[in-house]
Amino acid sequence: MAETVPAQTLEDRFEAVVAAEQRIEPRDWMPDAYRATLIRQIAQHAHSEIIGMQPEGNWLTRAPSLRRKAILLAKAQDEAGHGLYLYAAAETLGVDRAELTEKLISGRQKYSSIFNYPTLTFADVGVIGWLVDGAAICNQVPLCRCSYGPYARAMVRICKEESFHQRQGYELLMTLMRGTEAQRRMVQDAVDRWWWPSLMMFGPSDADSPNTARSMAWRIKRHSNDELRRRFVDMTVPQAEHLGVTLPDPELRWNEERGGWDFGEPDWSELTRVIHGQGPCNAQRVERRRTAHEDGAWVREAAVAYAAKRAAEAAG
Amino acid sequence: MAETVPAQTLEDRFEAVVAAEQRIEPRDWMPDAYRATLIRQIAQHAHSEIIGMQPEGNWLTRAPSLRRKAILLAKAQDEAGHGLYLYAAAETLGVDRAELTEKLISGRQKYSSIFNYPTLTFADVGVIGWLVDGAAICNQVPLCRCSYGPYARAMVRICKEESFHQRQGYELLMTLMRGTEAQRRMVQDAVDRWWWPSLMMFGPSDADSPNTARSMAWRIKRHSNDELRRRFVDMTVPQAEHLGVTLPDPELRWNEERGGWDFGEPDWSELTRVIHGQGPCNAQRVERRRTAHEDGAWVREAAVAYAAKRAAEAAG
Amino acid sequence: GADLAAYCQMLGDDALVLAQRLIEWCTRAPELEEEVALANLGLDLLGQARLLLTRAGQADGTGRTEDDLAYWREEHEFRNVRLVEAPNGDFAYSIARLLLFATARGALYEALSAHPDPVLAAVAARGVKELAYHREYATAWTLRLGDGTPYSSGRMQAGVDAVWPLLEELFTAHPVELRAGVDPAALREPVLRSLGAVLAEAGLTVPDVPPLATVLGLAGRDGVHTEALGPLLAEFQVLARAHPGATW
Amino acid sequence: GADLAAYCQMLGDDALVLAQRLIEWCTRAPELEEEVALANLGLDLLGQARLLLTRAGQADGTGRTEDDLAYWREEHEFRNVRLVEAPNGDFAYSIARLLLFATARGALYEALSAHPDPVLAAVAARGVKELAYHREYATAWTLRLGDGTPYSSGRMQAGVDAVWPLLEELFTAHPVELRAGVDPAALREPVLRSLGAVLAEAGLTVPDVPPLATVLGLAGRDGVHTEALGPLLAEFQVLARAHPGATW
Repeated sequence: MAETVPAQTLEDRFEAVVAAEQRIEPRDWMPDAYRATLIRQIAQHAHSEIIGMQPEGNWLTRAPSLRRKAILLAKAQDEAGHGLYLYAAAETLGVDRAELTEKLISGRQKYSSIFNYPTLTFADVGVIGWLVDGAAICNQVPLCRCSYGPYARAMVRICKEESFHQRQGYELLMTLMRGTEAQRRMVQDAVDRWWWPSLMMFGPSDADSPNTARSMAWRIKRHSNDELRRRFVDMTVPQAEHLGVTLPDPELRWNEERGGWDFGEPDWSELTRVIHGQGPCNAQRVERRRTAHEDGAWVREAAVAYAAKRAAEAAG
Repeated sequence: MAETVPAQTLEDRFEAVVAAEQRIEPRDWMPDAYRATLIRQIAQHAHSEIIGMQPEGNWLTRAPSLRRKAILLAKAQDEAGHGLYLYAAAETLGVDRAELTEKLISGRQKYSSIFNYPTLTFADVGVIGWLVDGAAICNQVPLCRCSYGPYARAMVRICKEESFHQRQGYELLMTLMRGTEAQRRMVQDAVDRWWWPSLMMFGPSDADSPNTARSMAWRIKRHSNDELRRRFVDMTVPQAEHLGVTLPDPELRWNEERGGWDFGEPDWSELTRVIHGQGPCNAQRVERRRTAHEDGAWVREAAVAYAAKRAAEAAG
Repeated sequence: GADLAAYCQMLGDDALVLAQRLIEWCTRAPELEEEVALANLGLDLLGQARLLLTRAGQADGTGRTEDDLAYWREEHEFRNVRLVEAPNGDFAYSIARLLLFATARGALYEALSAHPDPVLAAVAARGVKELAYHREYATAWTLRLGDGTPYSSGRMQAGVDAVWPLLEELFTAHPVELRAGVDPAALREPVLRSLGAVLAEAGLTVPDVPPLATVLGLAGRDGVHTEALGPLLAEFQVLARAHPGATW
Repeated sequence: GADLAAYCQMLGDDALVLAQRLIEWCTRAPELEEEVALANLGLDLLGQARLLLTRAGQADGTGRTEDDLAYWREEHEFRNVRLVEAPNGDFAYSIARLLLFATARGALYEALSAHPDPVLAAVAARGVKELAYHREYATAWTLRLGDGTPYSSGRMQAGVDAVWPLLEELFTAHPVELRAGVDPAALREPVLRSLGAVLAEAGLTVPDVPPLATVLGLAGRDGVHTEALGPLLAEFQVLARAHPGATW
């Protein structure tokens, strides 16, 4: 325990592991900034899974068939599970879940802004699966090779389930598009509302994303925001065509030269407003989570007290 | 203030006033038992108005037309108003409303057991107006001549509004009976469920009602339970015929000799169960009232504090 | 025709949805006097909604009745502002919402009582008096709670803070409103002044918060609501819809 | 045919309605682990409901699907016991309800796994394992809350007291059940014994309260419910009913 290794050596070792595409593990030395960046990112990711249960959860009690109800409930359950893996990954960095939850419900830590939009019809459930989970997958697949081991391993499992959710969302939309006129209108309306917020999930354009370079050097991030956004658009446009919906972007056109789709600029001022808490659902989302947490305090306290009694008995 | 009048004289005076069909007023001397009986009866009556808002209130948010919604809301409002008059009448006897409310929400004072049945369809709203308000009116009209002045005066106003409610209930049922097959079925089903409980609103049969004689001597009560029940049945049977519904009593038949309707015996054991708190809705009704009261405590405290500040300002 | 109808629908939906929220207080109010008063406000708003929706159904030439419009439209066809559909919250939140709504709607009705459409003008003229009472009621409770106990003051401030971002939508002109000859933006200043005075007297702070964001520029007047309206309508419409064509 | 269908509907409705109540906990549970667990129980019950309602639609010859039965019946056509429709209350109430239901339903499924109808027998056989887990989960929380803090113990006892009057309906034989070859009264003793043991270990008292009264002898199995079922179904069915004939 009294082992002292010069900081320079430790840092070299860290850099070497990262450069060799090997994994940093919890007991390894790591730079404070690396740790802090990871904690913030993993916590936000975990919060997003938990808050992300709400928009779709809004339709759980009203799902229009028992099959869809079961699918949606299983998805909500997966999201709670993802939250658990991710909080566990964050805990390996020396924070604890209770502390992170406090930061979420007091508004000191963010979650993905996409969840501050309301889900207004059941088609939103499908579009969230298709576009929002689709965008999340673009963001997350590279994280499976993240330099921090516990995060990378959590992401492997999460990505597998996310792509299952994405396919289910797309399948729901296909079903609705084959359905009644009202159902098709519902899908187009949902696409119109969710398209731009989905594009904004990749974060500001590279010019406005000062931390990207460092995260990329640390092999936390692998691709720039704009690169991921382009990849998402290229993947999604043919799916939209197959579905028979119009993406609400008049500037969307094939760029022969680049071999990809050009697209318009999102309304970044709106993103800024939503990030700063003025989105249509920010207050509601945090409030729901806070209420659940506060209402459950006595239950958690009871569990702790019970465990302490059993431990005392076992010891005594 | 040091005036002392022999108890015998006071009692004689009281008896004379009552016998002359004049009114006892709050500042008049009255026997303790008379006061206690009145407090209990008026409080139960007030509680019944307040708890009675719940069964119909159950349909307020779901009323099937805006006109019916307005009628139902106005009725709920009237009932809250009746509760207020009655608590005020009880307060003239030296109790206060907060104390009576405590007794209600702790289950130490009763309310009319009829409200412990659930309202399962919108036809129940009509049947409650017709049968339950109808039975209440039979019980209450004689109370307009009750020997205790404040109670008698409150009843005059209440009876006027109650008979308005009864006509509205009957009108709703007429509309439903002229409606679809489903609506007519709904009415018959509601009549089947509410008929016997309505008959039980008059209390046990005279043989099992030991306090009736004293209440009658005091001119609080004017008619025995069985007499009022017969009057109600005689009034209601032709209304049921006009409506086109069947009253669920195979023993119901015209008694030529008596010039009235004979009818079967209610299931008194059920009434006993419901009175003793095991009715389908007892717990739910009291719980709702308790929750409203407890949730509102901070509001009432604020109002008191505010009034005290204003009073202090005015004084200072 | 169409603009007047659409405008009456907006105002009618505001009144209808807020009436439904007030109705939810029934048997849950903090005091019996409040049961009476809240039902009274609900009845006023319900009455306004019935007249306005009836007018809408006449003016658009469809001949739809108040019930056709109330019970048979879908969520995205409702044109109320998001303020009125928010769940009741606690008594302080409900009072804060009422204060904002009554102040703004009273001022609007005042202006509308000179509207060229005689029916709308008449509804507004009657509504002015009703809303004045609503405003008085909400003001009285804002003072009691704001200047009552420290606890009630905290809750009242929280209620005002929570509802405030929804105020702006009442001042945001929708093209239909402008074509119907009303610019709600003109209400902003007098309404804010009046609200500011009440809050000051209650010892409360006027929140310094931006308006609730829209969804790509769309909000209640465009039929883009919050997640609260769907469940409200599910309950509101369930029985009528279970019996299509029935008379009640 | 008809009796089997009616019986499957009873059991299917129990599972369906309780699944809906568990779903209401989603995003509201006291801990993330409980989010996962409660969703899991809900999924099990939903799965049972789907199989049982499908079987009911086959057995009665109408060919109705699980969704026809779940979304297009009226309240009085639902045959679930009143226990499952009661609002969730607090976590203690929900746990108490779950303990009672899982214990009784597990015992019933055990008996039914030898039922002559192979479909019902198969559902029951699978259900035995699922319900054993539900019972384990509810037992673990009953112990934690009952023997946790003084406060949690009080709430757990209140939950048990409140739910207990609804237990008897699970043991009250409906003619359909008897004709389907099952007498639930036979479950009373073993179930009460098992519940008694759990409550004793949790330091809780077995309530000495009579069963919730029926309405003129009728209760859930007869389609006579509490006031809680109507609003539950309004929400449950609203979307499906807004689009008759649509596929989702």
